[in-house]
Amino acid sequence: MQDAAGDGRAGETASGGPDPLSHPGTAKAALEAVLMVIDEPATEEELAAGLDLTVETVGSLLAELQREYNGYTVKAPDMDQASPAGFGSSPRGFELRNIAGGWRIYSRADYADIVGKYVLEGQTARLTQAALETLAVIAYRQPVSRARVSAIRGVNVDSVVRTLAQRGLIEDSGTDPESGAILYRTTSYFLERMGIGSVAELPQLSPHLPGLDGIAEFYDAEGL
Amino acid sequence: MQDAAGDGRAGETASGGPDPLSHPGTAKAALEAVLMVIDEPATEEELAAGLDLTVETVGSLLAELQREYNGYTVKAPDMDQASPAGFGSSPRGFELRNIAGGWRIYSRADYADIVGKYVLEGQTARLTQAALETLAVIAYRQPVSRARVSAIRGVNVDSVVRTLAQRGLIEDSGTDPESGAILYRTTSYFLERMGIGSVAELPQLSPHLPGLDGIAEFYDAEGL
Amino acid sequence: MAESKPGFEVRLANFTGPFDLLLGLIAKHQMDITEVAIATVTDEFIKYIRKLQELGGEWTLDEASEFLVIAATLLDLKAARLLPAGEVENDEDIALLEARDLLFARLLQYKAFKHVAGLLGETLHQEAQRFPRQVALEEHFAAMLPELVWKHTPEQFAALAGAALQPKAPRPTEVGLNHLHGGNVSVKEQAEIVGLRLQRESPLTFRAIISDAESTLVVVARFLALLELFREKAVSFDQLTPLADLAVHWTAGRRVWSAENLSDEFEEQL
Repeated sequence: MQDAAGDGRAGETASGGPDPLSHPGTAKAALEAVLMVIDEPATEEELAAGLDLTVETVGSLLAELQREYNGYTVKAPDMDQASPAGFGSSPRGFELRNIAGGWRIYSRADYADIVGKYVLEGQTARLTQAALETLAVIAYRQPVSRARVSAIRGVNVDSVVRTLAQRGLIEDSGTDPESGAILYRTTSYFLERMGIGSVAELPQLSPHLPGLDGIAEFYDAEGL
Repeated sequence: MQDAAGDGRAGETASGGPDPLSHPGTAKAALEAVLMVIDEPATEEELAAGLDLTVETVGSLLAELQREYNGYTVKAPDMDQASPAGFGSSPRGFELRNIAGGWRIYSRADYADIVGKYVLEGQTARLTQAALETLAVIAYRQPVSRARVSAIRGVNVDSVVRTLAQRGLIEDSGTDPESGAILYRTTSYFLERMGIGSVAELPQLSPHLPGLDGIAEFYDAEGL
Repeated sequence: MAESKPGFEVRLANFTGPFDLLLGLIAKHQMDITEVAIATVTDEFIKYIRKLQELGGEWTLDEASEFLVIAATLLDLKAARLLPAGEVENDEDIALLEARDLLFARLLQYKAFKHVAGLLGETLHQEAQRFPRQVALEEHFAAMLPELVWKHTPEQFAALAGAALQPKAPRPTEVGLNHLHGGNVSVKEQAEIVGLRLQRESPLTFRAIISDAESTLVVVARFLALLELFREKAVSFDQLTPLADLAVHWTAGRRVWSAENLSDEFEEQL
């Protein structure tokens, strides 16, 4: 971080040709360049390997980029006061997010209406209530068979499960050794769409189950 | 341009909700949001239409963004001296390019070696089974939308379709007049690799397969 | 949500299943799940199923049967309430208590999932405001990709296509759910059994008619079947004192009878 003040100058002299990445300014811009071409979230490890940097360095550069994109008016306390400009002060139109275990650039939500006019892909229809409920049961009970989801929802879920799989939100995760039933789990695409790093970040289910502490065990005992 | 100094503050207050684009800071960020996620280069006219701005305004905002991304150490002469930071001073890892009248953000050429190395890492010369099957479905059902291929394969095929397009095996062939979905077809490179002159030369599918027309209806009935 | 509206307009799309409907009814009466007035809710549940049946072209047998299972359980519970209060005397009573607890446990569990499903929906909607950068690889990078290794003959490729295009047979539902879900008990089928039995021997007590029922659900189905047969004037009942054995008489005479005659009626009703 103490090198931040020098970034500006380093960037300029580097513009003539590739500079060794040992210089933080260059490394940051190179990281930014890589973020421009990835089409799925990239982990810090992948980025570090590709850029020939340590995971720690990549982690702090990513945090720095994220802060730059989000904008700030006062200089960060660890920035050299002599820095002529710092990096940006108003939020950019895009943001860098760490979700589903990886980093990726997104347009900022504020501009959804405008961006939506240009982007056709990824604009999926909203899920029906039945699909959401099925997705919720799978997310919290995974890996889980259709029969068990169906028992919890009280209806047959075959066609809803098919739709969720086609949408890429759930996938097969093998078969139950006892019953031979296909088990389903959520995908990393589901995490991406939820904007979370793992299913552990889903809201807790238990507060919604008042006084039902024994129920899960009860159902488990029933072999569902 | 005289408003540039206020951009920072405007951007922050706007973060709570969508601000009218009449403010140049917001318009610039919205433009940036669009540029960051569009796949095909967009003309100034297209951008102006979606952003509800004049072509002139879009043109000067594009020039401003381009300059920001390219970096500068001295403040531009037309920038208010009171501006605490301006926008960036070192070149970013990406650049805004105007190619054949269309604008898009690319990774900066200076980092092509690093980006190229990153892209090639882990790339294989072979198609995965999922990619092969998806290609087969597209070859026999073309022109076909991704949603339809997903329905047939029972999984989300978005990323596989991207890979196939990247490999030059399939291409965009317009949009479905009803759904507006992008339709895909195989390319002449695909024919070349298959060693055939046209898709008509693809072997007939096994006669005891249920009629393909029937399949189409079956899947259409699923509402996909 | 629709539940809060007065009149509780019924459209199939309003409910994602029987639990949803049941929760809707409970909410409408501003009752706590744990102290639901079974009789009220049961009657309304049955009424709504009937209405849905009248409205619904999209109502599949599959969906209907799920509602029916819950309806049968509710009826069962309602019937139990009509018995003298409080005493748990035999296995049947215990089974009823278990059925009730299980129903409420499932209902509460469903309610929790319904609630988090709402949260997931909100999050998905919020997140859909952001679009990922997902652009095609710049041409000079795409050109660097290793040359594709392609080993498939057109025939192999066609075989692959054939397999991929083969409609996937719907995979069978794999786990027996009889202990929870109830088997697929058809009232029509039970009517057939009851009808034939009564034609052979009449009168029979209700106790005798259900003596070989393998589950509570079958008992309920046979009870419903008898009600239908009564409406068809195929049977009559007599009971000497309240709670005494119920005797069922076959009154349709010797005319050729089969459950097929009732089938339309049954299917519309349940």
